[in-house]
Amino acid sequence: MGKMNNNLVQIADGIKFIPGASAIVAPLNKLINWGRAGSIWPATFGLACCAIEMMVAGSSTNDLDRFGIIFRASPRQADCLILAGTITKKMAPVVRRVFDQMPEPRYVLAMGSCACTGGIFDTYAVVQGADEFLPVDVYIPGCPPRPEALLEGLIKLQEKIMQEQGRWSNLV
Amino acid sequence: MKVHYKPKRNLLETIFQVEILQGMALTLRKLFSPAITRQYPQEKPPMFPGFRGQHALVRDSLTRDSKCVACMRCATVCPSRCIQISYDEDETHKRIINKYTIEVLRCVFCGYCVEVCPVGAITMTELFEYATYDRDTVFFDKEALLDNWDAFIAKTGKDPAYVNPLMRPRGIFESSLPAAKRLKVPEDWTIEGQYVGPKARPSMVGLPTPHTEKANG
Amino acid sequence: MEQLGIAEQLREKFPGSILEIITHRGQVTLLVDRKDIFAICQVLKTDHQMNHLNCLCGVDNLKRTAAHLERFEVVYQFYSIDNRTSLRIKAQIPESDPSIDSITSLWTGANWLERETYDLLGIVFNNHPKLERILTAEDWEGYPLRKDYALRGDKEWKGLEELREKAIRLRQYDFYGAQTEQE
Amino acid sequence: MWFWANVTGSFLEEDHSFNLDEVSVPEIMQILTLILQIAILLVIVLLHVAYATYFERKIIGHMQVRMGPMLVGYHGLLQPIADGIKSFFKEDVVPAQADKPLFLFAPVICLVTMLTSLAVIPFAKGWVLADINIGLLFIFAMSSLASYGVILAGWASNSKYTFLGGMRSMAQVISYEIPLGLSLVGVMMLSGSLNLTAIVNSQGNSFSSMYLFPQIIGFFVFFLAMLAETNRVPFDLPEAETELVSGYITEYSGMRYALFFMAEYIGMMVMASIGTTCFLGGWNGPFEVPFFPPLWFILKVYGFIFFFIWIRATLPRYRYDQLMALGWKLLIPLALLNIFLTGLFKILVH
Amino acid sequence: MITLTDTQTIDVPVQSGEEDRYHLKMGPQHPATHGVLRVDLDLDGETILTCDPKVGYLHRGFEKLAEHRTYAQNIVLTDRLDYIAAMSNNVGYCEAVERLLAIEVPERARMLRVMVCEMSRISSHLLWLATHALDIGAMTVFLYCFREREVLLELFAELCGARLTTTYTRLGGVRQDVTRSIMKKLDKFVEDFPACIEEYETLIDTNRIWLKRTIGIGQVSAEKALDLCLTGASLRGSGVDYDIRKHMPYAGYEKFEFDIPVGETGDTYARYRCRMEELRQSNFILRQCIDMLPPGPVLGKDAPDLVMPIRAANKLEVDVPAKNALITLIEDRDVFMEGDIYVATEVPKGELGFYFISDGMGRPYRMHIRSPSFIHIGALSTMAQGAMIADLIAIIGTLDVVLGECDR
Repeated sequence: MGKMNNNLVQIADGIKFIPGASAIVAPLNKLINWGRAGSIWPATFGLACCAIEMMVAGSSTNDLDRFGIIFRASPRQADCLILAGTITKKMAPVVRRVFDQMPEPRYVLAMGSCACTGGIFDTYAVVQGADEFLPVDVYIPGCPPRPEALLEGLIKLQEKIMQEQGRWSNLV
Repeated sequence: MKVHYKPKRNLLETIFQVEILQGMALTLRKLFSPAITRQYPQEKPPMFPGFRGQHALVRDSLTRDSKCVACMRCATVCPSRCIQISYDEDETHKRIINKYTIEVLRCVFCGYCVEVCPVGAITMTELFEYATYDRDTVFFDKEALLDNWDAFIAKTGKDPAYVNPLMRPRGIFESSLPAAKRLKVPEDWTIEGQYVGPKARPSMVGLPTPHTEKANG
Repeated sequence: MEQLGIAEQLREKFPGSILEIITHRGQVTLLVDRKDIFAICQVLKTDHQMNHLNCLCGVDNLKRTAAHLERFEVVYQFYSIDNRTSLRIKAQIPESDPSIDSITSLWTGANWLERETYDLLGIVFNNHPKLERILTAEDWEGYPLRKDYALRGDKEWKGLEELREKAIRLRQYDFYGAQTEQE
Repeated sequence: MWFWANVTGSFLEEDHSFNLDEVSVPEIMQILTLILQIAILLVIVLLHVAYATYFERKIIGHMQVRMGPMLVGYHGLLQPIADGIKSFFKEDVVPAQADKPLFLFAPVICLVTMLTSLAVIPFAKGWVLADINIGLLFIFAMSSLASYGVILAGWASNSKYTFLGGMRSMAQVISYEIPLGLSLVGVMMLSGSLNLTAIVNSQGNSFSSMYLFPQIIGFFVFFLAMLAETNRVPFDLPEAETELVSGYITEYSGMRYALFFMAEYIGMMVMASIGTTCFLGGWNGPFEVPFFPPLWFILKVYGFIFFFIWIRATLPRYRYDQLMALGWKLLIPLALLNIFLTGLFKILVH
Repeated sequence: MITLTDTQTIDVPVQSGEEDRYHLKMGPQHPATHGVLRVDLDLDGETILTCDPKVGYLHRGFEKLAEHRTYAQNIVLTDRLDYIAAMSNNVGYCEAVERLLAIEVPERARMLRVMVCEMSRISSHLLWLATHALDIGAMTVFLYCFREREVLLELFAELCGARLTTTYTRLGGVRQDVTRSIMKKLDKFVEDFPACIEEYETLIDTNRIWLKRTIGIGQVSAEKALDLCLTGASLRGSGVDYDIRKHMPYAGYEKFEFDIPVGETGDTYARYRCRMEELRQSNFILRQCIDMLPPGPVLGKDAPDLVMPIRAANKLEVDVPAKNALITLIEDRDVFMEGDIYVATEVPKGELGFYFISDGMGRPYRMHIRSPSFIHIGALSTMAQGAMIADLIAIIGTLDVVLGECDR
């Protein structure tokens, strides 16, 4: 997992899906990535404490809408899943299902200690880290992270999206 | 106390939708009032000493190393068991740390480790922006923790002798602190200079005053 | 003390079932036998105006030993809003037959509390309308709050194992997952 | 400055911008011109939709003491474009149990009917694609057809939330079409025509001669019914987010969702245009704007849309049965009363 | 009745008499279930025939975990219980443990506890109002409430370093004293807050749609409320005057002047009015706190150290620098006395009770949390009978539940 992500951060060519990217593909890629980075719609999906900070991030003081981020209730219209809170074993299949319902391209943010590793809840009922069953893109430490830390995570996600190459295979 | 309801609206108010118009007037007024939004990447939120952010090991200005004496109190008190320390003892039974790691993604940022540290070696900084693509980069070892301290001093421009209220809690007697933690702090952190309600001031009789405390201790 | 008075009255009414009356930190506890628990609760509710059920929980006494203590006990905490008195009742339940009468017909609110006790400790409540698992998953094995159940669980819940397999199976459809597999 | 030329009953005969018989160019050219005009209108309307969302997000944002889109482009001006690009390149999920043809077709129905109804709206004097005699009826017909799209979307998704959303929408549209139609009967009686251009012309060019004043009850009914027809707060039950997730569009993703979104905003625009035409005097304004005659019309339409947004920022949502009760028990009697009063007025005047 | 699986449609034979039933599983991912509540509904049209709430999607093994951590470490756990009003939980927990272990709390610390309790009550009620209004469709109230809540959260951050998970109390006191700047900001907040309540009320209080959506919805009589074991504003809305701050005062509440608002009708509107009154009363208590805060230390002389020994006989061996550490270790006091205790406190949601059994160790033998949310959700099926889907949303909102506390 770690190795894979390391690879991505310093992606320079990474053109694996479209060999020999042409002069048309590259600007188009850039345009698509710009569009995606500018309108990340997370699913309204709060799990526990961090969900409250997620709501605060959406409220007037921080205003996620500035980044073009609005919460969508239906996972079908969402691009991003913010795992805000503890994922219990009972909840884990539901989380995966919500993720499966989301259309590509989709991203996962693990917000807070509980979603990242299980945190303090090293018990029989809690999944020890969301990456056991989900491909997590960004980890945000904190318990719960400040809303600004969530914003920073989303900015990191935008940077990651901007570096993607050829993630539009579902269309062509 | 019985809660009271506002009077029921009368016919005229019903026809002219008075209460709805009042609400709409409020939202219209807000439309022209300034937004309270903080533009985050440009504007940072206000931070206060004692914010429980990124961990750091204080770099001692003399030895250029950590102050930690491997007393294991932080590792013992940690509720989420995220601090791992191992040490060797030399011939004078002085402990030498050879490993000090914090698994930040498991940490719950309670600040207990800072509070129990008898020498003020570990601290929590005011940095909180360190989201990563990768679990491993936020698994801090001793060097990374010392670097965090340097980064914190560099980024915020704080005095290296920075004290936060986790290291020296506000509102307790200095005599009950270990010697290493009797640091110089702002006036209203001490009992002598603390805030007292205006109506409580005359009735200070019977309570331990700074004066009596000094006599005892 | 009013609480002790109530306790004495109860002892007179149910001579066989009240095992012990304990006072600790100003709170009165009655150790009772499980057979009369419904009747005792009914008397408390009707005769002593204990109209508010604060708390109902189970305890596993595996690592505790004291007089009259059985393996399990169910703790009831009552409060009288009118008289401002409270009383705690502990019903002892042997390990061989962990069951006790339900008081759901006296307090509808006890329904979920009893379900929770059943879920976490495996104490069966007779005459309960719907005794099912509530906090853990339906196919969970074991009773987590029992003292012989490990903190991290004795064995993995099979729902999570299925999920892990599914995640590995689906990784190839994932953008970054597919990339790593190619390498 | 209150001057207007040729605002007479004979206006219709003079308007020959789309009258194919009188233009002396080859027929093919006429059709091309028409197609070009349609294309221009479409582009403008779609851009309008994009920026109506931006407008809404900004206004609501500022009413809620925040800012709305800021970072995508200068003050978020490119936000709608980014949303569009993202939606276009997003995976189009069709649920396995969905009725596939209907599922794919439903958003198209919604969008096409809404776009079609734009054809009869007079943006300015002579700026109308199809100046037919039954303009109002045409728009009603089209907006009723649009509800088919919603119902089919709800049914074809084969999901419980969408189904409930579709059902709610069906009931809502049926009950609010009636007050909507009835509220405009008064206007028809006053103007004596169903042609939208004629209705505008009959209102004259002065502020006081707008039908808003003689038809104030009609306007009230029309406004509420309009909110309900376009599924706006407080009548946004078919897509009530906190009840039915996203209502009938719960299962739609990517571009198909964007189509519904566009249809909704075009619907808002169409309804606002009817309101402008029938009650606010259409393109008439205090003075004539050179080079861009539809300015007043657009301003009035945006006034309506602002009102929609304003109400959305202020009011809670009705419950389903309360909505029905409001429609049948209040609005329809009021609309009938309005017709009665208008008739009485006409009899008394003549 | 149709059940859908992952891949195909299966026709389930419909039982006679159930042809019109529509089975809807709402949640755990649903915008109005306040987290991860799931409600299984049987519908006739939009009318609810049966309602079966399913909880446990946030069950984290709290009570089990608490048995494996010391009393001091468990304070950290209580933050995550009702994460909207973490301060109230901290105080409730510490009041209970202090009574169990007989630890004295200084006067100043007690008043600071009252202060933070009321601050968290305001912040919790604001979040309740925000989400309740959002559920009913008034989205602007949501953002206005968060505006004021943000002030309080920043005050918490200044006071103890974290916004939500405060870990503010300590056994025998509180962690940090207030500073002058905190009190100044709090004073300003208390000054401004009544005007803000007016603002929310302008938007919804007499609004006809709000009234229609709340009056007569989820009505519970006083007897029924007691039968369902409701507490807090849900009980007081029905006309039962039961508030632990008055009935069993803790943390020095008996020294404050305040009223307990009690409703009559027991419907959603009455509960809404009760909570709005409570906001005003809490503000009044805050004002008294600011005026009457006594001088003195915030941590008692005999407060146990954070590093608590697990068992009395086997004291933690401490190193040379730690000898004169913060506070001396517990030595031969009756801290490790065996016994049990139930202490209830009035948190914003209702009655939060901690039931402890101590077996003489540094950690609880058994900790049971009587969480109001759990019992309130248990009452949901009774309250939602015969209501409509939209009413169910309003009822979930009015019960003011937090799933973290419910599932533990």
